[in-house]
Amino acid sequence: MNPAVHTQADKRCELAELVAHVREGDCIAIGGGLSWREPMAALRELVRQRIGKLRLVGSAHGIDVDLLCGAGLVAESAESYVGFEQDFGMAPNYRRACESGAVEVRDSCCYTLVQQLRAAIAGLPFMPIRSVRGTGFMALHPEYKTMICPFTGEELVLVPALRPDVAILHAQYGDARGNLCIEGPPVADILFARASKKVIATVEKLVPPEELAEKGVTIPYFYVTALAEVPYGAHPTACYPFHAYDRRHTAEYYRLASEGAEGFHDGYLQPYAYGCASQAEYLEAIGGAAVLERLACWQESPDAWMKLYE
Amino acid sequence: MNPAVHTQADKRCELAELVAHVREGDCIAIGGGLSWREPMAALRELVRQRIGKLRLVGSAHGIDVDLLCGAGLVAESAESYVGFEQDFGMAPNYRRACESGAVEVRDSCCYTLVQQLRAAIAGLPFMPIRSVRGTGFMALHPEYKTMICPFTGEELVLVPALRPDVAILHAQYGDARGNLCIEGPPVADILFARASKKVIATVEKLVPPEELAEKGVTIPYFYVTALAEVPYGAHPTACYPFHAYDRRHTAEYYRLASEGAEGFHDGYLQPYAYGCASQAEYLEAIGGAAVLERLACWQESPDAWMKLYE
Amino acid sequence: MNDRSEATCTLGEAMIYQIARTIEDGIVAFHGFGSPLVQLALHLAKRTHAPRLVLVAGATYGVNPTPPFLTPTTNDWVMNRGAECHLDIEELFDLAASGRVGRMFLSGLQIDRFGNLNVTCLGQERLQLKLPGGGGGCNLSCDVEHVTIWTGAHRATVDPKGRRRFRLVESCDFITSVGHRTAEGRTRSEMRYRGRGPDRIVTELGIFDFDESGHARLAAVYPDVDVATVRENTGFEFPVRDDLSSVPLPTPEMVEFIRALDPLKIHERELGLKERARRFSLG
Amino acid sequence: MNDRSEATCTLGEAMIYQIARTIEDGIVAFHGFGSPLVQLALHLAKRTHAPRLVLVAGATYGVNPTPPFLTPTTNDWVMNRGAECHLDIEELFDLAASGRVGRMFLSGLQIDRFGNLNVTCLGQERLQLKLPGGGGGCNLSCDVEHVTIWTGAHRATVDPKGRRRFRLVESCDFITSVGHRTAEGRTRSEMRYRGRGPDRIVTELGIFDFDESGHARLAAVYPDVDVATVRENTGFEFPVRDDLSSVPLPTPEMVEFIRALDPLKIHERELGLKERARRFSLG
Repeated sequence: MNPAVHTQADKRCELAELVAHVREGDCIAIGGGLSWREPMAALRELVRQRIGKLRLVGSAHGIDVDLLCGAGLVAESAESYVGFEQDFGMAPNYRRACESGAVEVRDSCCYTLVQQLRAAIAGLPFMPIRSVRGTGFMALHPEYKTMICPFTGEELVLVPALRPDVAILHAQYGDARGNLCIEGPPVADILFARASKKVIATVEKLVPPEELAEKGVTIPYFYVTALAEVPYGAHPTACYPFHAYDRRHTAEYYRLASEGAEGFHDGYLQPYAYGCASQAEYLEAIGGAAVLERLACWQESPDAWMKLYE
Repeated sequence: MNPAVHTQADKRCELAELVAHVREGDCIAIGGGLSWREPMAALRELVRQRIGKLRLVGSAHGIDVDLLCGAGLVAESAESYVGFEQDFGMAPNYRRACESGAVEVRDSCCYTLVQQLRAAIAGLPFMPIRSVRGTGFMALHPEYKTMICPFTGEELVLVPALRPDVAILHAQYGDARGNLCIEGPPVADILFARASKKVIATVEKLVPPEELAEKGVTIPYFYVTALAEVPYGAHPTACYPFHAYDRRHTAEYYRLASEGAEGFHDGYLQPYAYGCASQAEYLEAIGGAAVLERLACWQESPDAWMKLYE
Repeated sequence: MNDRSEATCTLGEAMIYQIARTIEDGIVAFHGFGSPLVQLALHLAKRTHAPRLVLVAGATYGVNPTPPFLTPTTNDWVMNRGAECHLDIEELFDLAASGRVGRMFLSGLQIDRFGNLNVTCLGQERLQLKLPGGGGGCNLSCDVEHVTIWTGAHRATVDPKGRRRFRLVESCDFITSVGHRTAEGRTRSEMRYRGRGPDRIVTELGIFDFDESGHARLAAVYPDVDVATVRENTGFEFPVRDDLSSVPLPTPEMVEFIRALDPLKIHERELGLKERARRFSLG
Repeated sequence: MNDRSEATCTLGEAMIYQIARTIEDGIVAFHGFGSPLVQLALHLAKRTHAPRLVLVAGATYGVNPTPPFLTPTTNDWVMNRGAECHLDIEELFDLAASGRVGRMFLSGLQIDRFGNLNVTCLGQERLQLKLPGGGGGCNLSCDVEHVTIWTGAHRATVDPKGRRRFRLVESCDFITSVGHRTAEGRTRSEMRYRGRGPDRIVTELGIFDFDESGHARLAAVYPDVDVATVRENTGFEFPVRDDLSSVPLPTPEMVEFIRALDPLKIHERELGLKERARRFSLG
């Protein structure tokens, strides 16, 4: 009934074990946003383990949700945005899955999501919100209710608490106890961590507790179920300061995804997900050290950084 | 109607000017907590300017609220705690003012306060809360309403949005634009800053914007109305890392406050508030450099630190 | 750089200036993801007439950043370099919900006469085309004080079946964000939204404001566009201001600023090839 | 230190051990301000039987701090030294409201048979004595899974007018935090509180648990206290457990730990001079 707190002394595990915390049909909150700090290695492991019928909730996402849709693991999407912005445009696998009916479209909005997560975090059945009324989202979400405010007489929307089964995050640093340090925009990761029943995380680097405390704890350990050290676990999305966004790989992803389900399966899923037993094999498959060095060069100069987007 | 954002380029001013933002009868949220980072210099300036009929809201406080009560500036108190813990016990001026009827007792609770501030921050008329029912606070606060949850059928309390007129804070660092950096427990300062119509702050040290950004912004500038550099502005409460809690001065305060209204006026308010035209004069009155050096020695060793509490 | 480039601006640069002109000084303004024209407009406004603007960058929620160049994805450390501070995602939306965000910028694959927008899906009965979705646009369109609507694809296209496809449509298949009237015809004041709704639609053909009834009204056109062209590319009838004007053009200094901030010309990705070729003389 | 001090513990040390014994391993536990006996009990529990305890320090909201010594005020950097991380004030209360805080510790100037507490004010008709207030106790008494009630002043005093003043009273003048029955007699399950309420009252005379009806029941007494003494110092009738026991005493190592952490003997300020003199042999 009451959400657990996670206090085991050592939460480190292998990626396969980590991702096994996800069950078929779970409601999943994916951390990061757009091309930033997506837990891609964990999602590729989901693909390998073929854990499906997932119900996704989140704000602005891209290749992460598109990959899961392309692998046929998604039953429902309540994201607020899934696409590649001006970079490449619409998300090919996501579109196909929605338009074919494979994925039930339950689009949401950022603040609605925030309020639903806040309700879960505060142990409340719902949170009020003044917006949403008058939009198509009311019909899309029959679970929303309305009330007349006893203080002002205005109509308010009541959005139910949203407690994801599992939050899947990628952070720069973590310690064995599960404390996580996120540098740069946390996006909705902190809300996801506080609201979800389980939190599993990959980290670029495991560090001693003292070092983590020094860097600053973004997500306290007792929210975190398990974590695995997976360098470049966000690739091809960015995980600064370690590496920038791999636009070249994403372009190839997009080209293959645009070729249709089969082309994507044979051209992308096979070589980069099913065909890679480990993250090490994946890193070889994407080009190995040469590529990783290129993505690390962003700090050298604005020009060097800019070249990564050409 | 809509709360303002504060964007003037230079918000620095003198203490007297800063405190003049407070109007008689205002609802005031005082930052810090207990013996930590209370904006005492600003409160002494309130005493000098005799701005009264104040309605106080807050969580756990002590000498700050007791001082204002002793100066006869408080009409109503909705704090959750006012006292000196095991250190000295009950707050003498606060007790007298409440028991004489001069101060209307509207005690609140920490989470109730948090939810009311959150409602103001999110522009909502109220926030739901599951607790409070069954306690004496329901009768003390007829403004609370109850509802039956349309999702669970349980009874919930609805606490109205609380938007203080002025939040009075003391931070370690600030810049001319009004960005504030608080090191150590922020207590409710961040909530107060986001919920209040005006935010006025004293800071130990004004630093260049780049330096403040480097330290980290706790409260973004656009919430802040004005600020003044007032070293030791929290004395006799602590403002680490600059100085520890001045228990000796607080003991003297307590002794004089316990002597009754007159004793407190002649023995404390006169020499330390009315009698000091400036913070510099106050610092002389409390013992000058010798005392300030003693309070700075906490970093030398645990023993040196411990001596401050003997 | 040659004289011509100094003496002219591109359509994109002119559009950026039109959007920048809708931004007041001293307010909090926020842009979403995937909107390079708006990102550049915000930086241009802050650099020129709105120095006190609180510029909140979409996705990173960095406040007053000074990015070295524009990237094609918004949640990138490039875009929040030099930020004075950062907000949490919930803080930005709280600011809007409490009436403290002065302006937001929204676009749509469908835009109706009242400023309702659709970026969710096409197809009435059944889903024909799933669009990326509206992010926080739904919430912000209700809460934010003013909204600038923009699109670089006003010009109608012809689909394979020879049908004209309008961006400015008779009605939206789905209402992602609200304008001045809901699908049921209810006004914003009836709905008691906190914000006042859209006050401009900036397109590559012209600029609309909204009349008292909340209906889009043509207020200005680009030097190379006439009212007839706007009419034939718009899916609904619209009134025209008596004082219809030609859009003002940016100064050479503004154009320099834009080109320096967007060396990769990311903003042109919002425009068709034909539109990118349009130039206006600053002489 | 001399043999005697090694072979005995003080009442305060014995009380700290009783409170520590109510703390489960692997839970989140929180103490408020002004409760040195509880602060020491939490550190003792974490150091002994509850290594996985998530210890949240009141006022600083530091998690698992390792303070060099106890201070008389809780919101002091001394008290959050070595903290693994810090919570915001709202985060701690959210954890409680969402059912994730396993235990909280509450006291009162009035404690009734159902564990209702008053720290707000004395006087029914008119205010006679304003107490400091309950901090977050009101909210936490409803939300937290279990509550340990404690007081170091169970022993009744005689006021100037010769009236006995009880700490454990027939009824509270004001209900600051709730026990097992409200003033109207409603049970916790009727009220649908998230938490299960108090399960212990630890005093300087003995320890109460609560029977099925939610009524305080004497479960143990200190070696130098008998049931009659507890009765004459308690303002309400109470049942006594058949297996009434003598409170267990801490080990010398535990006593050492407590003395090392509280060299200023801050915890004795919760006890009257007479109580401070009580000693129990650990032989």
